[in-house]
Amino acid sequence: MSDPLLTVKNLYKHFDISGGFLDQIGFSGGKFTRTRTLVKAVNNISFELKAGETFSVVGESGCGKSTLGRTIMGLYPPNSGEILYRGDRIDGLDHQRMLPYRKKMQMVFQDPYASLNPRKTIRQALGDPLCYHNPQLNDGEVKDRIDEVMLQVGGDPQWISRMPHEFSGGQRQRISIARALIVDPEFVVADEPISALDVSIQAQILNLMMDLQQQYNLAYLFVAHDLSVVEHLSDRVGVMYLGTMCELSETGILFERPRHPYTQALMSAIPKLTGGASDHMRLKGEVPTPINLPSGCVFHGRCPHVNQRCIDEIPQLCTLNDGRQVACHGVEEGRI
Amino acid sequence: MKKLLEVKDLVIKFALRTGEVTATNGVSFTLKKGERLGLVGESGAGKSVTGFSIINLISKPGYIAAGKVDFLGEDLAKIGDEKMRSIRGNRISMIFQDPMMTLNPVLTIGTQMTETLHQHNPQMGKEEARNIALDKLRKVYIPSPEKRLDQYPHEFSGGMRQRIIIAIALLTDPELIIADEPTTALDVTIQAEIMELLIELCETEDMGLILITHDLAVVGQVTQNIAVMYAGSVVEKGPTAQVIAEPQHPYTQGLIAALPQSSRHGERLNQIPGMMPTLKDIPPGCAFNPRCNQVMDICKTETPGLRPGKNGNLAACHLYPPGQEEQG
Amino acid sequence: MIAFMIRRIIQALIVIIIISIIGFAIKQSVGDPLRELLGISVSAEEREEFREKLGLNDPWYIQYGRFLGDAARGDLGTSMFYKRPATEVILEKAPATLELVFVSSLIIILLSVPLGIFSAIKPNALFSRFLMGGSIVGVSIPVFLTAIMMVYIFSIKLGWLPSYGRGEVVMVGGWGTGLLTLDGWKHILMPSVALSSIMLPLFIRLIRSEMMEVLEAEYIKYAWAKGLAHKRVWFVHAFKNTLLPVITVGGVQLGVTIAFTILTETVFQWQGLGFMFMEAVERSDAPLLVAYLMFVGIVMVGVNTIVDMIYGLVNPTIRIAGVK
Amino acid sequence: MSTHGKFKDSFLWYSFKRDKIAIASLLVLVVLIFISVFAPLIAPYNPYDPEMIDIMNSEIPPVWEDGGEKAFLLGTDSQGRDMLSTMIYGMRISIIIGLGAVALQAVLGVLIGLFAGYHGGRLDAFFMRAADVQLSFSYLMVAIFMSAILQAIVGVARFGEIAVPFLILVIGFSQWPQYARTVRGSVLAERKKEYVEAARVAGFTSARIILKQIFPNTLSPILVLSTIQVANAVMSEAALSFLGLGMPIDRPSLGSLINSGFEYIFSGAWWITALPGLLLVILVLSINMLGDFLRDVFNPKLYKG
Repeated sequence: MSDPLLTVKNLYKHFDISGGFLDQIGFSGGKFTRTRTLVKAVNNISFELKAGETFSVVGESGCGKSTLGRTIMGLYPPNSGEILYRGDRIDGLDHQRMLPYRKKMQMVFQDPYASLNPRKTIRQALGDPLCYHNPQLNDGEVKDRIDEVMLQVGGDPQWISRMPHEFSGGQRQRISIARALIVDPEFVVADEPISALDVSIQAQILNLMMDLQQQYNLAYLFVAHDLSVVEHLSDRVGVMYLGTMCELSETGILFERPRHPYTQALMSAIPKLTGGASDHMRLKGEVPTPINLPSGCVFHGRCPHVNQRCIDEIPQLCTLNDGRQVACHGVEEGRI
Repeated sequence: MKKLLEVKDLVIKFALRTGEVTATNGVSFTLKKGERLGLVGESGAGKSVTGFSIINLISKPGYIAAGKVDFLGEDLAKIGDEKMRSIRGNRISMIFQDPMMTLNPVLTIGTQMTETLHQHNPQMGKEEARNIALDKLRKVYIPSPEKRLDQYPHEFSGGMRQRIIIAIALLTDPELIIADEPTTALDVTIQAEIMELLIELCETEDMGLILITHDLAVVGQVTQNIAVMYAGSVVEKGPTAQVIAEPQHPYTQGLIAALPQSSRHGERLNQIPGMMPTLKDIPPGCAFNPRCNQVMDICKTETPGLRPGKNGNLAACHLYPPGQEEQG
Repeated sequence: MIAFMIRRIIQALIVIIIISIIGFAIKQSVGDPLRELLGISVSAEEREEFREKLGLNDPWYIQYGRFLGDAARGDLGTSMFYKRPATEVILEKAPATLELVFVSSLIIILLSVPLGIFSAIKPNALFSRFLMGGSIVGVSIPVFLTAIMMVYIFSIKLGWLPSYGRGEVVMVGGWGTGLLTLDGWKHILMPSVALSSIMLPLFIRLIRSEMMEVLEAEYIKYAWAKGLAHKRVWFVHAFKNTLLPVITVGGVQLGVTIAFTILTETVFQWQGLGFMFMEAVERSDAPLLVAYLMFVGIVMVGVNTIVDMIYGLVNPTIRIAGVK
Repeated sequence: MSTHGKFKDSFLWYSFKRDKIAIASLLVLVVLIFISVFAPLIAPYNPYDPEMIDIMNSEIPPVWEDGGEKAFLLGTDSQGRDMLSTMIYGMRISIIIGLGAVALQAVLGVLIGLFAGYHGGRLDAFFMRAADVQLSFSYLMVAIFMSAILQAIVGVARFGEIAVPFLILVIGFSQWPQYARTVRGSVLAERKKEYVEAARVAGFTSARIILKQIFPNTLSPILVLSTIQVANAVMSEAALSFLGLGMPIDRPSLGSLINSGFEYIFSGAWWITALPGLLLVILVLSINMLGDFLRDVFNPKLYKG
């Protein structure tokens, strides 16, 4: 096996939302208390990603999948853990030392209406990052590169003098992809890149992403909630629940027979085109907030197979015979 | 079965500053008592505005320019404001898309439930209204409803709020529920629960349901019949299973083929080229003709009416012989 | 909710301390207390002796501590002009100003709410258009000009209303009120109308724009879809949500209104705090200036804190979760 | 494509062409500003020149009233100065102070709003608390206090000499919170948008992101607020001058003219107060109407209060 492109080790990201000192003061039982409110968005996540591979992170809203992608991109500093790119630590680098990695790692965003600056022409949106990283380029070279990328994403070089509001959602998403590609990255975090698009446009963008991956041997970290899309294009999938990874496996193995009870519930909930009434597995209760994480296994409150150990002890990912990793005491013990 | 609702040749226009725009162009469908119908299409196809036109609540500057909405013999498009109000929320209830935005943040759930009852039954006592509200909350599986009744919307999660909205819809035992993308803002596991709940309630209460959504798979689970909309017109109608298994209109075919489920893992998807035209520049002839892979000369000049396709589903497409166009 | 209230009160205290620092700074930089006490015919040595005695040579923080301690006991120094404790002067003048603010707030609230709601729910009605046109003219006329025009028309030309003073004042407890006599009402009419002349159109516009925004909200559309009557949707669903931003702005604008009392009282020679303040400025009466600053500061902070709490009571998100 | 062509296609121009009130307001404003800029050429007299003032000419009514004189179209004030000229010069001062104060508060408020809003944290908390304190006192009160204290410190005579820069400072400083709050509000809204994250992913420095990516998107609220604030600043200056805390009577602004005329209305010389008052209202009203038009077009989120 080749060396991983990206390695994430025991990554934690908590957000302090307690506000100023005054907002932290609480009053309970006749006493003043100072409480900090932490959103524990990402907890102890580890995985590796190989060059040219698509690794998908799925989960429901609030499970921390987007935070994970953004922390890897350096948009949020992690609280602890390591992020390695081709073996080099990239977490906690200052602006200057991070710059070379910015060319290698790019990102495509969810909302095509917010991800392009409304006051910048397409030429500026694409040209600014290119010139920033390649100050030696002259105007002609910049223009050639922009035209080239525009054609690659199925756009039209004529577009570049226009403003974002003149384009449809699908076209904007193509432009966003072009912006990511223009600095020649090896690795792209795609944060729900198609969920804001209509069905017939989704297929176009997915095809484009798959084409580009083949052409440039791109590695994708694909963050999504749509399981059928994930099943279609990923090599490996990680399922997240409340900030933790419950199951991580090759796509085929996972979708054929999910092992973690949460993965099972999630998959049974996908509406299938053919097949009428669903056989969906109903979960009790609701997703707890990431502010007060449950003890032990974060899923224990809703799990049909819960026992005392699940309440007390946090399960670690362990590798099964088929190569998948599952964080579940029940699976480990052979109960499930 | 008795006919509950008949929408006929509905034309909805928007009077914009820059001129009039047609949002739906002659939409027709019928719904029997207790029937569940899916209204499917991409954003801008006119499905939501059609749903709102049934209760005559299109946002300004939209208005019903032509056609009728026959609800148990009354034309809702022409009925007066006062009479319409006695039907809205009473005999026809609506479920909105985003449960986080739908409930009034400063009123308790109880107030928002009982006010509907009092509005439609002015003589009803407070105690009775409260009991009905509790009963409906139990029907949608809200735990400890007595406590919940006095709480405010922000104390509920999205999935719970959508249940409450369904409970509000049930309050007056309506004959028809119109659900506009009721699960788009929710997670899959919750979506599945809400959809199951809707099916269950429609069956036990014998209510009609119009489910407006972009998600073919959801429609496939919930409804018996389906109407596919494209650029302001219904392009295909028929029993849900049949439409999904053997779509007749090239747009429906393309839409289903484009889903990842329809292709093998890792393969390119069968995309439909181009995008849906905006309301301002709908092409002449069949609105789908620039994107259609089976386009003919006639498609560019003549707008096809609905006609039976190979399996009997109605499709608005020149591929099938005209002459037996559905009247109404 | 309790936590929320405590936070607000602590914030208010911090603001009052900041104001007191400003007041202290003013006291230090304006006027020389020795000259007031001793006159100018005192030798430099005696002067120095007095400085030491009065603690004027102490480090500033000790002096500030003393200032704060005195202030907490209600002692804000002695007015140079009145030769009386400044607090006493302030308390004597305060009722006039507070009554003026009260009557004009009444005018603003009683008129802006119905007019604002009307122009929001019937934006195309002739009367709404007239209101909008009139209100923009209203906010463009300075308060003192309105006051002068009123004096010219109603006092000088028509002779209907008195142009200055409070008229007959009745003492109720320690509070001299003009609101119990017809003469008092005649006198307060013009000043209070003038005082509300900018705030009223401002509030009509504010209520209108907030309400129109609320009327666009999804939950209002849903209320219509439930078949609710117009009255219920407008006055219960929409108005309650309109109230929240209006309350916040109302607190801030009350501060502006108090600033405007200085202008109004100057025109009408209304014997209140604003008039007293301008006199104190002319006479460089530093203790009185500082006392006024402290008094107004405490009133405004108090009002803002109360407004915040009312906001918290109306808004269930704060009342229940205690967060903001 | 030229910027000119873009503007002609824009929604702003489209709406402006259809709004008669906006067109009229802009026209009035342009005329008033033109008169102010060229005051020395347009005004019939120089009100600052003692040689041109004759106390014998005091309180002459406007030409259409009994006793009016052709030499003084709008009459004279209590010192015998030509009303028309004094008003033109007064308006000039009001506009200079208004624009100057807004320029100052805009620079202060926009910088604080941009950087505090983007970075958040203690800096942000400090400035926003300061803004809170100031706002709870109201901008006018702060301005009145600052003027009163400074006048007490430097004395009335010296105060007259530095009145213009001082008023710019006082009004500018008293109103920065409005800008800071508004800009901060839009920065917070913009900061959440993904194009900012895209710029960070591109590796841009935060100063570059703030100034080149976010700032252009806060321009429309700034523009709308600026028009409102010019009107506010002109009104504040008038209020201060009316209280005798602003421009001295030998270099009057519209506010001090109204003040000086006030005592004469009881003797029937209404024009000394009313005419500058009318001019002030026309000036403020045209700015406000224009601001209203811009607000309708851009519909920005402004800080209320």
